[in-house]
Amino acid sequence: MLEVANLSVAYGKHTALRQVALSVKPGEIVVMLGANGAGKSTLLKAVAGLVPHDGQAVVRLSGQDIAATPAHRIVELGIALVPEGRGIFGELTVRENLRLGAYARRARESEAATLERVLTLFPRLGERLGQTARTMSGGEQQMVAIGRALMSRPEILLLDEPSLGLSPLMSAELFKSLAAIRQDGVGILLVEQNARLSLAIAQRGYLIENGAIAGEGEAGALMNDPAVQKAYLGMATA
Amino acid sequence: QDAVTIGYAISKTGVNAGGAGITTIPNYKLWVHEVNQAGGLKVGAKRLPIKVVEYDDRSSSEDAVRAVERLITQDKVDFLLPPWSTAMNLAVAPTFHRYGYPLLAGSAVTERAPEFAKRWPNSYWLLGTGSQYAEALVDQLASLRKAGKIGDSIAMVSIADGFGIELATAARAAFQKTGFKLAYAKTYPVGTQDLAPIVNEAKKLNPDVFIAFSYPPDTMAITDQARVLGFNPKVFYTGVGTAFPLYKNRFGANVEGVASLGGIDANSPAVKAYIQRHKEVTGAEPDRWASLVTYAGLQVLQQAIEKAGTLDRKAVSAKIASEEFDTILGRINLKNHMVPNMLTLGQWQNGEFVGIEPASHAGAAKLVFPKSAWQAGAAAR
Amino acid sequence: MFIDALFSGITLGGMYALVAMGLTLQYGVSRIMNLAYGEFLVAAAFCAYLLMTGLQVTPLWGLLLIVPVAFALNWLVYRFLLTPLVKRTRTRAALEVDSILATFGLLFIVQGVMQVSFGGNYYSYSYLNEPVRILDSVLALNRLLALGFAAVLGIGFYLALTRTRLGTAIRAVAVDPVAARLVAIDVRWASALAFAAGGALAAGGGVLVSMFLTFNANMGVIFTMKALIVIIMGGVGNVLGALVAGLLLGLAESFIATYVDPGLTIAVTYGVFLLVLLVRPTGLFGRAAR
Amino acid sequence: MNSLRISQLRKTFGGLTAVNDLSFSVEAGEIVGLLGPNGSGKTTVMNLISGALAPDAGDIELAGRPIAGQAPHKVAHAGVARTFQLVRVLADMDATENVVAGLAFSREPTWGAQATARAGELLARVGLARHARTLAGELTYIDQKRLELARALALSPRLLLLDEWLAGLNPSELLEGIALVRSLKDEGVSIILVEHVMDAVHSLCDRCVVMNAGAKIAEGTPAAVLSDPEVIRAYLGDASA
Amino acid sequence: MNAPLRIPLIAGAAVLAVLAGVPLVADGYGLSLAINILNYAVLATAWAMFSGPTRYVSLATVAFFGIGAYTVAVLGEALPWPAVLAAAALVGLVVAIVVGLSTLRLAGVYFVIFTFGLTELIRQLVTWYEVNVSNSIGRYVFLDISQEQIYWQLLALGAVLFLATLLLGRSRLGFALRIIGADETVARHCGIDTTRAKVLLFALSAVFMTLSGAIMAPRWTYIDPAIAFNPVMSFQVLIMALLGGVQRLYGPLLGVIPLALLFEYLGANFPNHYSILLGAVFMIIVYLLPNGVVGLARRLRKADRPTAPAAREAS
Ligand SMILES: Nc1ncnc2c1ncn2[C@@H]1O[C@H](COP(=O)(O)OP(=O)(O)OP(=O)(O)O)[C@@H](O)[C@H]1O
Ligand SMILES: Nc1ncnc2c1ncn2[C@@H]1O[C@H](COP(=O)(O)OP(=O)(O)OP(=O)(O)O)[C@@H](O)[C@H]1O
Ligand SMILES: [Mg+2]
Ligand SMILES: [Mg+2]
Repeated sequence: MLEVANLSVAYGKHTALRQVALSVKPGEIVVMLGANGAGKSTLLKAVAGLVPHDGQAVVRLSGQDIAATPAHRIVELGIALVPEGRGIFGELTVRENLRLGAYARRARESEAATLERVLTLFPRLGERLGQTARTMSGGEQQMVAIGRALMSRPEILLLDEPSLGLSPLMSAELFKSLAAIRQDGVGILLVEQNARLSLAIAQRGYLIENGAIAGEGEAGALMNDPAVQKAYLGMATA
Repeated sequence: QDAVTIGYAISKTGVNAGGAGITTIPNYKLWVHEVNQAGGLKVGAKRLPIKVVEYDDRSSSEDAVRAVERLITQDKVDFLLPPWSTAMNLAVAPTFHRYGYPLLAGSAVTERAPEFAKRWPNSYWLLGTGSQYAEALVDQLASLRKAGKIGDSIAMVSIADGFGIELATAARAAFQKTGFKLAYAKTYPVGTQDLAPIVNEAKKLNPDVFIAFSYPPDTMAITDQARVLGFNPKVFYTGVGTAFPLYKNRFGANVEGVASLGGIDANSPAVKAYIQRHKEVTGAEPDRWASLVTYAGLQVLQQAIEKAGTLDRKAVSAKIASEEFDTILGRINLKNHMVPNMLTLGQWQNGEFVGIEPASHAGAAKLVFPKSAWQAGAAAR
Repeated sequence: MFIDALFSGITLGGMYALVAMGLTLQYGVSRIMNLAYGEFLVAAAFCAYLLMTGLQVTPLWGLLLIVPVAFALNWLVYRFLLTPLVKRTRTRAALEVDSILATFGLLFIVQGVMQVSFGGNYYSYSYLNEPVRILDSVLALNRLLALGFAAVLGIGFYLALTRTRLGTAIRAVAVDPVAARLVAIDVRWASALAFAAGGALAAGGGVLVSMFLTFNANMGVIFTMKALIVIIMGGVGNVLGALVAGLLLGLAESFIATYVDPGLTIAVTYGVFLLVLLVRPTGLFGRAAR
Repeated sequence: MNSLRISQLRKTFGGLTAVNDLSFSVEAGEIVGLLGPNGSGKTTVMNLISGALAPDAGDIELAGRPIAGQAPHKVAHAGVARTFQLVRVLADMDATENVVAGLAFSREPTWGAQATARAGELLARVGLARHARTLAGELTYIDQKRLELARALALSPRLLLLDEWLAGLNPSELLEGIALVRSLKDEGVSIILVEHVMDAVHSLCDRCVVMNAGAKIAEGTPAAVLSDPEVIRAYLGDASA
Repeated sequence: MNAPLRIPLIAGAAVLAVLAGVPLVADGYGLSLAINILNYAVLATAWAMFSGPTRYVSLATVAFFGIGAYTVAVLGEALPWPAVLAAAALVGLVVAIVVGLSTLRLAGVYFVIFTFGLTELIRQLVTWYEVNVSNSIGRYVFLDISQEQIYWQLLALGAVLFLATLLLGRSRLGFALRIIGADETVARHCGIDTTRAKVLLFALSAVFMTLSGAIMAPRWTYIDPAIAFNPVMSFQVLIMALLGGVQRLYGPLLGVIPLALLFEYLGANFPNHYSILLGAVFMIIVYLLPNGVVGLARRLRKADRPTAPAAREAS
């Protein structure tokens, strides 16, 4: 269970997050909806320990305080992030990227089994284990990034626009498997522009505006909320 | 004036530091120490202690020129001591000349010494010309051949640097004149870290004489390789570094018979005393070639000042040009701007690097021939 | 003649590789362009000299002492001198500039300390300078030994870096330090480890070459430059590349010296280096583009 | 006369044929969608057209002039501008400078105050007016994409290559984006659009070319192509049919 | 574009006039020091002219400096001085174009070390030529050129260089180089002929380096390849420029002047502990000045005006 409270982040003078609070329960998919620049990516990075917050925040994973824990320890404790822009190891092979996903001690034992699952999810990766990651196509690289995060056997998975660059077929597959991963008790915090697809598999959702949480609700309720429909589902014009 | 200011810029760092650190700096230290121990330089009726201003030229000509200018115009030193190496001495020579300072270069070997002496009348090229060394060696070889002890064929390598090329060129001319054949004559660049191929090649030709005009690190490496290969020419001559105490420490008994530039008159009490003092004051023995010449240059300067009885550089220069001086190299004058009758060929004999040529030189020893074969596994040190 | 040239090329190349390997870890992995690299190498050579001449400890035993000390020392250097730079620079290019500047200062400090302790004089001692006969060719045992170390270390480190989890993690840090944190790698620790291992290798190299090279306090730069040439030719970060590049350069040098003109050896070394880069702009085994 | 013709284009990487004898054309003022599953070779085609890669075989003609294998700057001068699938902005320069970079070296270069003014117009057009002085590296991902488009437009292209330029926009942003692209078409710019967002493909493309494993598997109007069973199988999946 | 140019031009002319008077008041040493600083100022500015915007770090500085010096050693007594300088510039230009064209595919550290290797290769080849063809290695330069003349020539060269860099910084070519430095792929797709821009600038900066070598050569009587092509100089130039900061026209100067004076001060006062002190001072500078001296200047300026809008400087 991930609990965040009072999380504020600033880039220099520019405040990107204001006292954000949220929670993700095990086995739950939570969607984070927000306009461009609202602070979604910043939120995920702050939880993962990649950007510093103002020091007042409370971040707890299964009750343990991780607000001041360095990023690599956070992964070890069970939070994995698929960052915006992928962040894969371009000069290493696909196989090495995936193996490194299981660098965390918690993941080592089950490495072979997880790898098999990842390769079933993304057969393309299985065909290209020896290819240098940098030379993969955009979508293929996205698969590497997601696969690598899955390899660390997270309790909480943070996904920043995972369907970006994936073909419709591939995104559908991905969302299907996210639903399956949830069944194993993994909590998922999902930032996604494709609100329709993501609300369809999610249990709850948050709205974020200008760095602050502006709303929250059950996925079904959000789906029917006219404001959400207008802003994120494109209903007004559809 | 209550002190004599002596200035020098020397390579304490950079590529030249190795040479300067053995040949020049210890002698400057020794000399200043001795003079001051004795109460100072005798100038007229007074004894003035020496005050030293020293700079590091970082082995760069540009820095050397600037440092010398600083010594002259800022520190207003009374006399300057020369830098180390041919190139550095040439770089600073015009500046010495422009400001009227005598230059007693103790570590420059150049064929054009006489010409420079004309261009800069106050400059002295104590270490002489390349031909002096080459001819001494070739003379010796010629007499060996005459005695039927060696054949015609010679292997020669030289470092591709001012020193190596000048000596190799002079030697080549001398060999031509005397009818020797160069079976192998190659150069190698500065910084070569493996001389095995060269020694291998030379060995295959099985020459009676092997000559290397090399620098200290290469001298070590060549000797090493010759020993490892069991390459035993009858005459084994290596360049700069052979006369260093380091060489003897490194090769122990194996140095016996190795020939090189320089050498000392082992019987001369002055030389013996000098070596002793050098060891006491600087903690190390001097090299048996340019060290002595450098020190003699300092003696010349000191005696010229004493004879002039003033620190006036014109007067002192006039004395250097005209007088005779009592030095560890014997009584010498510098009328030719070089040291007359200097030992130019030496050989390790019974643990001392003794002078062989010119044979007319006091205390010159006879060449030990042939050089005994390398002993395998000889004492490391 | 051919065999002689071959063997002396291989031993020389082994020495080049040995001297370069540490830098390929420090630069290729920790991204520290360590200009003081050669100084540390020479410092180790001085230590070996002192142990040998002062305490009669032979260099091979000396390795057991000097290498761990060098490892610890380099760890400290990374931890206290370089970590502040790593922390403050945001891009790799900026880190490169900062590390060049900082290690340039370090170079002078280490060189100055050696200068004060040993003066500018040459040092040299003799150890295992014994002939070994292989296939009609005679080689010096100490050079052969350095070659052996180079081969074992080169292949060992290559396997460790490519086949083990930790090794892959260390390479990952070189590729993308930010992403490395996302897979639970302690970037600072891994970088310090690679840097220290590089320093230890340099020290080992220094001890080994001191058995047959004459050195002085000012020679560090020569080794740094040689090492740079070798690691760039091999491909940054690739230890096996450094080994192959070293051997290639050694062989080129010895064959040119034997068959053409020893005067051209260094020219040819650089010629080979430049040619390799013209054909393969990221070195023999390099992949990284800018 | 702005038409692009591609015939028998081929590119291999080692053993992998990324583009396999591909032929298609784009008429003046037309938007052609280039679709296909991940790794089917779309970006590679864009790279071949823009000169980033040289083809192993085949021809590319722009307005009757062969441009295959030419250096990127020559292709740019011939009238081709592009965006990158993974955005590439000049991170240390501000938005205005990024756009001036496109203006200053185009066929008809603009420089100085004039260029700054023109850059301002282009930034306004893509919705970045208030970020004129922001460093490109500090813009959000989406804004960087906008900036890239402004820079591409600065070249006054005849043919614009958009590689997943609309990806990652939320529905309302997508509408703006679509309107923007359409306005370019109205100015007579030909566009090749690589997209996985079907809404955009439907509303923008005049025609679509669908690739799979480097080869063309379908071509025609969006409606026709997207109901093609082969395309559904390989690309869309049953769910979204 | 002309109004903003006028101020630096007038200021530059004034500074130039003052500097031209230095030989009239300085003693031999002062002049020597001034020559040294000028020389490094020219080299570092010329270096930054290319390497600053493109971020291609070159270690070929001394290759061109040495070519200049060597040309003087070979032709110095055969031709009138202006012709010697012209010949040196020409040789430097040709070599730079060849080097520039051969390094096109290289980037990052591979470029850096390539340029270093190339310099060494040139030195080795010159050495080999002298050994095997001229049969002697050093050359003597006996020219009737006074220290004052050397100074004035360097000053003139520096003035031209500054003007050229100033104009370049405002030109399209200069902008193109900055784009190349930021992202070469983008630069190409923006329509920049990157090959031409890079080679042009590399050659231009090399000509300045060559000329400074030629002008300096008469200072030393004896020139051999080790002196003319001493790689330490390339490093020193690089360090000075980096320390000063390469994004501004005056950046390299801010590295050259303090460092040259520091070298000189430490060398003069602590000849035996020079290295240690230099290293220590150097490291302290690096730690205290994260963005070079230019960065410091910028920070100070900002601190002066706390009320100034936080808007970033549009460089
Ligand atoms: N490194 C940075 N430096 C300065 N400001 C930044 C930085 N990264 C993000 N910002 C600013 O912080 C705010 C939030 O950015 P963030 O990337 O979190 O938004 P987002 O919701 O993920 O947007 P998008 O949908 O575009 O990805 C934006 O205004 C952005 O400009
Ligand atoms: N330099 C390269 N070396 C090896 N393979 C490559 C290289 N570049 C691309 N490929 C491969 O070629 C195929 C086509 O790649 P391309 O980027 O064109 O795909 P794409 O259609 O754009 O896919 P996406 O929709 O995921 O962006 C991919 O399988 C990719 O892995
Ligand atoms: Mg985002
Ligand atoms: Mg693509």
